[in-house]
Amino acid sequence: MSEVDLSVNLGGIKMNNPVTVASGTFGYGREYADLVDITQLGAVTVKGIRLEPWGGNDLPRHVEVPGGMVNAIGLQGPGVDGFVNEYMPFLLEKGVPVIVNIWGTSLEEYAEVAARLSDVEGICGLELNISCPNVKEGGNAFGTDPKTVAKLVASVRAATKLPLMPKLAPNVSDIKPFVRAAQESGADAISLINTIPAMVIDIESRTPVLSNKVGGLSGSAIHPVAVKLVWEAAQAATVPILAMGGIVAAEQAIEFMIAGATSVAVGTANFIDPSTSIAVINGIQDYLERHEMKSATELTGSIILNK
Amino acid sequence: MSEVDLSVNLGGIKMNNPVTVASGTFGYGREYADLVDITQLGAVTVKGIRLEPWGGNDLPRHVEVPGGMVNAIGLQGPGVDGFVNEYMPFLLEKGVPVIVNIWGTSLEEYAEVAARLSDVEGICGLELNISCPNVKEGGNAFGTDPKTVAKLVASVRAATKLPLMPKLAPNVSDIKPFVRAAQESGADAISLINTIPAMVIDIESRTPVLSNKVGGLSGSAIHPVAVKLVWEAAQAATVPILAMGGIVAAEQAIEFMIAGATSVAVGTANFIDPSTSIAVINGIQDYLERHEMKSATELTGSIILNK
Amino acid sequence: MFDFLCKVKEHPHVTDDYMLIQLHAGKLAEQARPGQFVHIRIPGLEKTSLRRPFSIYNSEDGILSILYKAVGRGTEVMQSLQPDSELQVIGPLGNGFPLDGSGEPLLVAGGYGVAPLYFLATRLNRKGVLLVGGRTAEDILAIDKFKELGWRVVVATNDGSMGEKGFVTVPLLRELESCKAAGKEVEMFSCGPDAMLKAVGEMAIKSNSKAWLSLDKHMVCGVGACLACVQKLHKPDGSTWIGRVCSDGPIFEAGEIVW
Amino acid sequence: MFDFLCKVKEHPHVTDDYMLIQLHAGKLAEQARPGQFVHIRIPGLEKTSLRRPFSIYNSEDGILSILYKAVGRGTEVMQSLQPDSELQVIGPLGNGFPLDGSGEPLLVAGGYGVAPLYFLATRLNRKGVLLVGGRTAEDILAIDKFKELGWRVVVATNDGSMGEKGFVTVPLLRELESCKAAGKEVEMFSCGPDAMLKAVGEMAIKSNSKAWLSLDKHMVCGVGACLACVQKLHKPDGSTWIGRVCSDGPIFEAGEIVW
Ligand SMILES: Cc1cc2nc3c(=O)[nH]c(=O)nc-3n(C[C@H](O)[C@H](O)[C@H](O)COP(=O)(O)OP(=O)(O)OC[C@H]3O[C@@H](n4cnc5c(N)ncnc54)[C@H](O)[C@@H]3O)c2cc1C
Ligand SMILES: Cc1cc2nc3c(=O)[nH]c(=O)nc-3n(C[C@H](O)[C@H](O)[C@H](O)COP(=O)(O)OP(=O)(O)OC[C@H]3O[C@@H](n4cnc5c(N)ncnc54)[C@H](O)[C@@H]3O)c2cc1C
Ligand SMILES: Cc1cc2nc3c(=O)[nH]c(=O)nc-3n(C[C@H](O)[C@H](O)[C@H](O)COP(=O)(O)O)c2cc1C
Ligand SMILES: Cc1cc2nc3c(=O)[nH]c(=O)nc-3n(C[C@H](O)[C@H](O)[C@H](O)COP(=O)(O)O)c2cc1C
Ligand code: FES
Ligand code: FES
Repeated sequence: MSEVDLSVNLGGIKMNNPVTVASGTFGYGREYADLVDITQLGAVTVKGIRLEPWGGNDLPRHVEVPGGMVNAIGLQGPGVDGFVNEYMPFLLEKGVPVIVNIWGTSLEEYAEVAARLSDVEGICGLELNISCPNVKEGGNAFGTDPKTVAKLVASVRAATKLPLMPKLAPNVSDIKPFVRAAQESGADAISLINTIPAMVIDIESRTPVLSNKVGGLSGSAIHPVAVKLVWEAAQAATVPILAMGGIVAAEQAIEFMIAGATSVAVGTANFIDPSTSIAVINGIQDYLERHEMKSATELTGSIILNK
Repeated sequence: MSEVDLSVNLGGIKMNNPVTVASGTFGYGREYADLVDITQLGAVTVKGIRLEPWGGNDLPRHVEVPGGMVNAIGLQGPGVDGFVNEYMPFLLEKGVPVIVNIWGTSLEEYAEVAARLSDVEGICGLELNISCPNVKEGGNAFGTDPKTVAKLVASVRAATKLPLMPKLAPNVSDIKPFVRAAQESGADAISLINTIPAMVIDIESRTPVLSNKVGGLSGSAIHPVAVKLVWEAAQAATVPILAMGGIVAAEQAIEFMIAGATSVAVGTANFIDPSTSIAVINGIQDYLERHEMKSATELTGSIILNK
Repeated sequence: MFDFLCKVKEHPHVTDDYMLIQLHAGKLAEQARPGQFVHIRIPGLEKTSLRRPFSIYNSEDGILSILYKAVGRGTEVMQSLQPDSELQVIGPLGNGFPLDGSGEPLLVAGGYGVAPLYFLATRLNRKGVLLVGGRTAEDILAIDKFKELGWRVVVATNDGSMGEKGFVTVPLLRELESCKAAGKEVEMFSCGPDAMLKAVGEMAIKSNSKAWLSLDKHMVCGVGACLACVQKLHKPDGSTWIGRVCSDGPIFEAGEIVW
Repeated sequence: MFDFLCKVKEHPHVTDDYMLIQLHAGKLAEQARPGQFVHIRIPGLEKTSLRRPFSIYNSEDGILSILYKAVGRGTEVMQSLQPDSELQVIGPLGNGFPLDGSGEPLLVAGGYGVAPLYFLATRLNRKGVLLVGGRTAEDILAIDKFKELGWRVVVATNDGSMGEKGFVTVPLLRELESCKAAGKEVEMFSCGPDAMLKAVGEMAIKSNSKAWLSLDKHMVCGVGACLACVQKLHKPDGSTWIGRVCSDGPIFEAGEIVW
């Protein structure tokens, strides 16, 4: 057996290894359970949920683009009760830590969702989605002003003792004020990046391809942008970072960790090759062994800046 | 001969067709003149220049990534005099309209560069680079606050009668205030997008690949992000828009025009296939003929939003 | 459900536009049921490209066949796959057609929609009629294979280049009426363009028959995780819900679908 | 300078790691001068991939040859190019070696650095010595071809598997000293890793000889437009400037380079 310690503590979320899946790209864990041994994951992060069931956007909800895809699912979901009743029992039985991605259209809704999930067995942390480009109210609207982020995090903080992790928007000129606002208001960790607002127009019909007109870009295309934001966030962060954006293999995950991430999430790559997350875990372990590092935490922030 | 009128007026810059090249990807026109008939271009946009010669960043200055590249050239250039003396005579002889991309480290420098270029024969417009992620002073620092943009544009406006076109940064949460600030301060057109701040880390050495640590992402990867920003900018703009970001064929140029652009610029694609800009001109013409449009201007903003 | 590395066995042209790809698919092939589909990562596309969904056209002795049409980037690249090349296939996916119904089976196909219906015909416990439509004779596929199974085949093409001229719904209506006249119950199974499915569904509802429709939505994950492929559906209680075509479908009963 | 669609003529292995690709390159080949390079779009890489630069190894009768080593993604894909496949090639690019010098020519090569030097040897108006170094015997290429041209060849390998053991600068120093002893002027031409070029340059300056060094920088445009490949250089007046390796070089005189 390997001597390397892969476990990490993501602001109170204890993970056996640094790798989770990105919200919205892995359903509620069950959908991929035939193809992926989800008990091997550091955690399962589920699709964003709000208080009540939500229908999401009309179709088309996605379009393929070079190096990735643009989606505007619009946060369709079963609501808190639907999630807890339909999906948590399976996850609980599997015994894998569950991170729930939550959203709302008001501070109160965020807080109430958090409160309602607080005592649910098996949930080990909440990711606050304040950066979804695909809903009119809520989502990105909360994520583009540090003051709003501070208020939102504080009010959710008051509602739950669960580890709290706001997910920041990438379309800002400086990420640091958002990191500070979040952690000063009680965030236990920071998650980034969400998809980058994007649009595709069909030139024959001259209409937007997505029914929502705009959507969010994910996949390889956004990876170098994500690395830059994670690196900058790490310079302001006193809490751990969960990094995502274009991970397709261990290399990108390791890059994020070197830049300062404690944990990483595999997103769009799940759709293309469901075994990616497991390959990333193994790849991190190989890297640590090859570089004679004793633990995953040694990798975090190990970037060398000569000048 | 075709009946289609390809000519456009980009805020006073008269172009025989909507297609120019993106600053920094086509040198000063001369470098590609053996491979591209530059007299066919709507305009040649040259590499960013400041008042005095400038050395740029150390190597490595670029790195290839999926769907594009990340560069941190750092605006190396010959300064105003060097440009006017070494490069303008060739361009003047060719008779192609020249757009000069300018920058500085202070409001005063921008204004002085503009003033010095005002009476140079052959220059038909100035693109104000307020969005370069690759220089410490100047560049992006001017482009991420609408108030600064307003001040800068106003002071350059006072210094020149040439058509003035600020080039906006893509890493903002809302592009519209920047568009308004620019046009209310006297901009004749708006140019977007510049590269998106990005970073690549070599995981073996754990050091940033670029000597400047961070750089700007360009190429196919950023195209859907650029379309979204151009579409939103068009909703706020009363002046014409020059759009760029990931054009590799006529399709992406047409998409930009449908979203609201009057003109388009081919950037990174020049490196891969220097004939791209000419192919884009021909492709736009074909499209207009096929769709029985009489002029390129008909395409601009022709997006159909059903809902 | 497996994520299986399949080797191409053979890959012949069927007509100019259509090809048949046969894959060594082991357990995946063995578990496949009619109406299910597979999700294929096409080698030759960029590594970041999404998978493409294809109905299962046949499954015999561990060999899984797909009948497909080159319509875009992915299927064009797919055409040049040589025997022995390998590709990643997830499947079998989706719910599949019910095999335990009763009544005269009427299969209604448009274009490559014939693919899952052929697999169905090989596995149904009774024989019936295939009604197949297409733009031209080029789009009418596999009818000899249905005849070999002992099925009756009725063809309609838009340009009249094969069978009768017009939409396949015209002979379908005729079949329905003649069954009705004969007092025969029918069960319809259909796959093809939305407009056709909708018409088939309406005829089923009107004639008080069951119709199983296979929907074709653009997909991302294929397993129910991403919510890219949803369809609004009626619940028995009259309320509606949003189902996933990939995992709750692709087969729905006509009455379920909110068009 | 042309942007030319070239057909592969032949594409044999030279050693395990090295391959020779011969291209039908028409005018491009005719205009090529020793030390110049071409910029190749590698089919099989994503369409968004940058071009790769390669020195011209030979040019005869419209056939342009490149001697290359598979070191990464692009060159690995390139290895599988079959005869008759087509690729876009921009060239000839760069300044090339001066052919009109005097003195005993000493060519100093490391690894694939031998490529432009062979083309040079075929076009120089005088013969001399090739000094070639590499990690192992595997990296020592084309020496028979130099011998055929009547050149003397001296080999050094790091592991001693061919020629003498050690760096190629050791026999180079010996050659320099013997020329000096014989009162012979020398002119050096070198292509290889930076460390080697730097050492050659220093020896040239010390011995008061000319040395033409071919620099290898990562490139984007290859034509002087993007400023990705710059090198700080001395001007004759002692001040410095920033040259582009692709269009002001890739050949610089040793004294010009600010290391
Ligand atoms: C359940 C199901 C079963 C199918 N069975 C068959 C079959 O047996 N034979 C066959 O020829 N085709 C079948 N299709 C359609 C097939 O998936 C598309 O033709 C194929 O994805 C086109 O890919 P492309 O890259 O060539 O086209 P492009 O248009 O370049 O593809 C772009 C994107 O759109 C998607 N897409 C394009 N057309 C369709 C479509 N009609 N349906 C779903 N997604 C689409 C692609 O998957 C891809 O993500 C089926 C589709 C579904 C959903
Ligand atoms: C003027 C010049 C002449 C050259 N001549 C030859 C030759 O005759 N034979 C030969 O085998 N090689 C030659 N090279 C090196 C050759 O360009 C690289 O080996 C090749 O680009 C590697 O591409 P890759 O995709 O396999 O490697 P990767 O490492 O995957 O390439 C990634 C990127 O780095 C660049 N790159 C990687 N290594 C080098 C390098 N050593 N020099 C420049 N760019 C590099 C690539 O062009 C690409 O943009 C020359 C380079 C230059 C600048
Ligand atoms: C189809 C899809 C659905 C998504 N749904 C959510 C969501 O519900 N909540 C959320 O915070 N992020 C959501 N995301 C964003 C991802 O969690 C992730 O931040 C983003 O895709 C970047 O990672 P990637 O490039 O690896 O995909 C979604 C992304 C995709 C592609
Ligand atoms: C190598 C390189 C150099 C660039 N230099 C400049 C510059 O000097 N001034 C400027 O405003 N933009 C510069 N840009 C940005 C481009 O003009 C353009 O905005 C960007 O690359 C997006 O277009 P593309 O995706 O088509 O390349 C540069 C881009 C690249 C790739
Ligand atoms: S394709 Fe992902 S839910 Fe159906
Ligand atoms: S590679 Fe562009 S200037 Fe040299």
